[in-house]
Amino acid sequence: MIESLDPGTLYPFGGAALFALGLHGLIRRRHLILRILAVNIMGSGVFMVFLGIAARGDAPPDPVAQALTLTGIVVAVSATAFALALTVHLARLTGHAVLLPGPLRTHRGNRPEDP
Amino acid sequence: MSATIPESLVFATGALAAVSLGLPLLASAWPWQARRIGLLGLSLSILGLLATIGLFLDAAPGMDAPAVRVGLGGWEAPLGVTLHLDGLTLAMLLLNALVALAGSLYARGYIRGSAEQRQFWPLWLWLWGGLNLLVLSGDAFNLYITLEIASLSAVALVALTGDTDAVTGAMRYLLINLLGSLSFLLGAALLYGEFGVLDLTLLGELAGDGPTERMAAALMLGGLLMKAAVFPLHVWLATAHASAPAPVSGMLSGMVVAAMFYLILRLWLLIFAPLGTPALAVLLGLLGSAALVWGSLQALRAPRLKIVAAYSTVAQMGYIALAFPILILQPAAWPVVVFFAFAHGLAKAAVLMGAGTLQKAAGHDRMNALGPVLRARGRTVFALGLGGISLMGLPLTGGFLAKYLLLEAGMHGAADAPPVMQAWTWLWVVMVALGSLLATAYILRMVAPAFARGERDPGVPVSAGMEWMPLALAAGAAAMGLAGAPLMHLLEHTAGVS
Amino acid sequence: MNADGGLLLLAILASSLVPGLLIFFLPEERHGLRTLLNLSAAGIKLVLVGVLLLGVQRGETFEFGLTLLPGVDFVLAADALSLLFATLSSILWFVTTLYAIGYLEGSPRRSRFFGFFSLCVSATVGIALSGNLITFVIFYEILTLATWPLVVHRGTPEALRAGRLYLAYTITSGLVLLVAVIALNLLAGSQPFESGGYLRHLSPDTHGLLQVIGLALIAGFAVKAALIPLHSWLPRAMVAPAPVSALLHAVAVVKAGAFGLVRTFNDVFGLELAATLHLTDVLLVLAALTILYGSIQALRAHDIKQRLAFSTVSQVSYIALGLALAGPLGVVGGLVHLVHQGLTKITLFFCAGNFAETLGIHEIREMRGVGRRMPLTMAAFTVGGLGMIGLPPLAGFISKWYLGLGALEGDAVWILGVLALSSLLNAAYFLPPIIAGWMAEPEVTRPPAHKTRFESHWMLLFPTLFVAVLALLPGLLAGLELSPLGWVERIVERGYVLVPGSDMENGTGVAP
Amino acid sequence: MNAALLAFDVVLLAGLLGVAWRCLASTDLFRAVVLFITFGLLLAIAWVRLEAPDIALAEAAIGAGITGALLLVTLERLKHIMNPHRGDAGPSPPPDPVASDTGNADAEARDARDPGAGNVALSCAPTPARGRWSAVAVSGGLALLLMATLATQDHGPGLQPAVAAHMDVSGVDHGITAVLLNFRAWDTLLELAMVLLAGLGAWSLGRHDALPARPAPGPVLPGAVRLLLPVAIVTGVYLLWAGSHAPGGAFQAGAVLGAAGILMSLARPHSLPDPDPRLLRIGVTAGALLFLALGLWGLFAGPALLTWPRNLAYPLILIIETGATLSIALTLVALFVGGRSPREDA
Amino acid sequence: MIADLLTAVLVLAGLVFFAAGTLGLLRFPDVYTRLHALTKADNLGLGLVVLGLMPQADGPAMILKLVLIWVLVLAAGATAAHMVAQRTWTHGEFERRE
Repeated sequence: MIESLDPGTLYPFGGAALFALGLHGLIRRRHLILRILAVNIMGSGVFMVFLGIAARGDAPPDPVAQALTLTGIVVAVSATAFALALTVHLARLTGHAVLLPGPLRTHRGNRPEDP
Repeated sequence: MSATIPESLVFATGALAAVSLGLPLLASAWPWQARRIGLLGLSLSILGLLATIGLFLDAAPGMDAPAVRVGLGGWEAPLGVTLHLDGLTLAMLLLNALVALAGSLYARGYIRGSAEQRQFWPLWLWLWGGLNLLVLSGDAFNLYITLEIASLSAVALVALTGDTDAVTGAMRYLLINLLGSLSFLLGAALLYGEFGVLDLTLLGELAGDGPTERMAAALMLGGLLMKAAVFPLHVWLATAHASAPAPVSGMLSGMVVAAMFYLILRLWLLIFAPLGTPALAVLLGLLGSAALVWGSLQALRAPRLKIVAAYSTVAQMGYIALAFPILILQPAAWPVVVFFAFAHGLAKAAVLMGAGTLQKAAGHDRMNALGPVLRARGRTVFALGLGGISLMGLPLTGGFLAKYLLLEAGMHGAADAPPVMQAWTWLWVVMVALGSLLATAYILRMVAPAFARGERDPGVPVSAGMEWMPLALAAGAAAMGLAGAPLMHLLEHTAGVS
Repeated sequence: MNADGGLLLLAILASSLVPGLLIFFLPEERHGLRTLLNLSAAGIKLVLVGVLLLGVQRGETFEFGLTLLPGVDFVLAADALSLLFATLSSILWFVTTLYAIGYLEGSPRRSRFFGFFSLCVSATVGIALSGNLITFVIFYEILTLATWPLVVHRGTPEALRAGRLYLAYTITSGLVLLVAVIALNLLAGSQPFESGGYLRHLSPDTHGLLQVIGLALIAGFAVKAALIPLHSWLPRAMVAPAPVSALLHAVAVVKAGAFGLVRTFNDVFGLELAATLHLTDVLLVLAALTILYGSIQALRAHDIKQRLAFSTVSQVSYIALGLALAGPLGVVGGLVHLVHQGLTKITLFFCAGNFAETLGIHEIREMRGVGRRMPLTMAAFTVGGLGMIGLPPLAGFISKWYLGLGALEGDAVWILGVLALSSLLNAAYFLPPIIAGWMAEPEVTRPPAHKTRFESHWMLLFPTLFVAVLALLPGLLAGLELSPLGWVERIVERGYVLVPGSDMENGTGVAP
Repeated sequence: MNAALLAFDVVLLAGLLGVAWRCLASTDLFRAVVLFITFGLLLAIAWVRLEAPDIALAEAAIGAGITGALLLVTLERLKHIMNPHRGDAGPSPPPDPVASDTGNADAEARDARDPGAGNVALSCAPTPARGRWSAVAVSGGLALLLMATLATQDHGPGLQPAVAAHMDVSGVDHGITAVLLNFRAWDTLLELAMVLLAGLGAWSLGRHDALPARPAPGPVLPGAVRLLLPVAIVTGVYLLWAGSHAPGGAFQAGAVLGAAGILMSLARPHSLPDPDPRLLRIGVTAGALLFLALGLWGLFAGPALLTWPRNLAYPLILIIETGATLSIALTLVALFVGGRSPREDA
Repeated sequence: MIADLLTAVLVLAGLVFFAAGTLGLLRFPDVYTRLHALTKADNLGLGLVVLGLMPQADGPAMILKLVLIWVLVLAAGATAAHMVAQRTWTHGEFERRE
């Protein structure tokens, strides 16, 4: 039982748990900042799975998986930076940083007085 | 790499990738000239692409492997990243180039302010380049990055207009995209964990139908279905497409959604085909039918022209989702997905850009007050009508060929399917027929006011590009009706098609 | 010969397609150029069809093929049967263009009208020249798309509603046809039309499926052929301007449905297989019911165009009746009626249009004493009416005569009763307006017409008279080689229906 | 011995999951961000435990550092947007000895009165209880499914042998840098494009506001900055150079230099002139452009795009890494600053 | 052998100071005292840990790097503490609303 729980299996499990945790946060929380954090946590979960896979077996860790994770982290930070900029822009326009699941504004234009 | 692949094709693949990345980079470095770089670059890349197609067609019969696989950096498949050029790739590249060029010529007149142009053109070329790289890539992780590039540039373009609807739609679109990309990446990680290989073709050879493949398929295809706005996950599409600038919504509805289905098809052909169980077929069929009905009903109810077009995209994507259960029964009919993507891409881009022209002319695009402009602008209405005819799938348009192929595959599949699946397959055939009727209803709703009696007011004058591009795209969709055989001939040489 | 033969077919199609597209982009005020384009297009098409006619008579083959998809070919072919319909529609198109130019003088949006008008004719000629079922369905649905804008041309809410009903019927029928064609394609592969039917070689166990496909094809074509219960769009479509009602609803669209039935029964199933599958019996009952129903409704209609519309509903079923009799004589009767009904009905519609345009007459009872004011148009109306009833020297009589013979040959004697009854009904709804027109005193005193050289605009009058003469000719000159009857007998002789034992086989050819 | 390591792993993973859960469940945004930064640092430890020092470096520098800075500045902007004109006049705070006549003096005086009010922007409604269990079921189910799938996977070495086989030819002797800049150079090039695209996207949204970060009064920050900046730059360059034979590389160096840039823009915001927009654009794109330009040589001469000739591999990789570092640092600072500079729209 | 023993002792001592710092963070009533606990204890703790790691280092370069790390943490810690203290002094306690 002990040797089956080496990092090669434990951390991918942890990564899967983080992915699910992030997904739960993304679905449940309405505030955009928290949703962006949730996406980052999901990303970290995936990277943990990747690095867990890299550390499998007693050979030295697999550099390709680690390089992919590094690329993933940089992609994640760029996406987060843009998401934050968009959140600020949205807040400047709508006055709040929350994506209300309210009625689709697409059907707002039915009445003639709609903008 | 088998010796029979000609040197020129290998060079062409590398050149296509280099141009698809080089153009956006140049435009980002020098935004003041970005428009000129864009237009010149796009036209040159179309010429290059046509040359490559010519090369490919006369070299393909001689090649033993159906696809040209180029290991970048000189490193072969398992270690390096491989580019993948075959019939399917070339077809999608051509569609992407056509819609992008038409959108660019349209945007010349649509995006007026110089400050706005400096922001629009680099992002526009990134969207085009990102999609090109997505279509060329043959490596799971590389697909993740190209997906991210295409999605991010699409979101930035949607948010460009800066009005509240656009930015809200963009935010929702961004979150859905991030979720989709991450689930795609997790699927790739699982596959890497099992097989230690990232290249799609090698994965195809190793993959069977074990738990890892099933889970990876669920994650990767689920993420892509989310990005392709298939029915339950389509909520972001309406606001994003309706409030984006017209050339952008043309590209989104026309090309981005089609690229997602290209990717689903590519993964299906190469890796996940053995997973096609009847239960999955029924699920996809139900999803597709729901999308078809829901999208069409919403399109019938929507108050604004661009929203009708956006929901029509949701409906038409229902068609492609319907194609997959039929593919499980009739694997040889896979080109139907490409035909749909192609026909829908051209027609929908025409409709959305036409809607953009009308919105620019009338100042709004509310359907109940658009009569005068519709009556005055015959050319744009003709483009809307012609594009609509292709969406309805009526004869001598690309849509007709796609619908014909789908119906033929469905009925062929129904004929020799096991009894339980026979009922379901006949349901899909009926849904396809119903879909084209519903399409007739909402296209008629768009075009009918132009024929009603009433005063005519052409509204604000619009640029020549905005006048002629929708018509050109609609004519392209119609011309595709005659170009069925060449496209089918091109698609014969595709990897994973045994 | 084959290569440039195909080019000739394409030229015929293009001769109305290209000018149509050009007219679309003509600015509204360029009347002269538009008229020139229209008339030259019609003229060129007439000449080309004439060349084709001579070619086919000399026995040459004309063929054009293009593969749309593997297993789906777009085929144009000219054989005797297609010539029949192509000649009819090109002649009438020339005349109707003239009429339309006169009729639409001063009305708005004519570029759009003539653009779609030319597209319609190209689709009609395409239907005539199509070489296999899938090409037929393609042109069938293009015809729908091209006629819809003409139906809604006036733009009134009522026209739009009629257009919506028209689209609902025809798009659904197009879908049904497409599904049927695909099923046929899967069963027997995409084969060109072959006289005697290419399905007769199929093994008997597919007959159950063939029956379903046959019924679907009948349903699909029945919509445009206005068989009951799928006919209600035709009277509603009368809201369209007169030239549209005349050419399209009397000739092009309605005949497309009938021609579809002819192709299906003759060249896809073959009459024997159709008989064994009882498709002919279904069609027989449908046709008979439609004939009677159409005549009765015509009797009750007060508006001239409504009456003519219902009369068309019943008359087209004669063609279906001829087919359903499955005998050579019946087919001759049906096919020849295709031409006769076209010529006669277009005369009547032109007269109706003339009355409406010149004196503003729309109702039957307003026609009292119109003969005094517009003698020539009234004469044409009389020729048309009598032709419809089927008085001996006129064309209608010939078709009914052959249909009667066919009924006897196919031992469906009750059809004779139907023919007799329908002729009576025809008389009942055509004679009163004719008699009232000539004999009765005009009730309301009409304002004295401004003195023009003729009783109405010359571009309305001359086409009407020309067509009236045309309606007379097939009756009088039936014996000629090139008359419609002679041509139809050549078609039937060419082995369409070699039912053993019929006198047709030994080539005696029944003289009129 | 590995029992102790196992215990460490379990504690670390429990800590990670706990911090992540608290972060996502908190109703106060500032607390969530701080927890997220802690999560980033714990993650760095996890990567060290998985023998991935490069990734630990990157995670600490980029994941926790840069992302944390971006989050904090976004919170500040949200607070500024939500309630720009707050509250009544009250006793002004002790005079600020060094405060230059920045435009923010009055704003600072104003928001000193009710310290709590400023935080209204930083809180958000707790999650409605309605869809709670369905969401937990979905994500829990997904987690279990993933774990079950991962459990079935055997422990292959992955591509490590392939990399080891070609290390001699790659021009560098550190595995990860070889993969990043030679074997899978295309991924890295697209990744640079992705960073650039994020910058373009942020710029396209609008012009950047006056930096909300008000310079803290007193000589301590400027003094510290004067001390830290040179060290940061030297460290960045060292990391860049060390990347070829030890953990380090373009992205970590870029992050450190980016952090230095952010520090500089925080410490003395107003005296920092907006750079010339043309130069900034070229600077931001330079890394990727250089990379592609050198790659084209492989397209025309060698077998395929991005092929480095064997003997020139090391110098080429070094040039590319330098370009990438500069571009990444520039882009990260631009992302921190927010929108595009007003001079661009002139 | 001596080096390992020395490292263990010094690192353990360092940990004691870290524990004290954390305890201070949890127990002290207001911001300023907590700042003291953190910066003073942790820095000292880190110094001892760095000292402990020095025998393990394989060369003067590594030792210098360790010292550099310690100096940087000291500078950063001091600056951060000052900043937090000043902000709290001018803007009042950052109240916690749970």
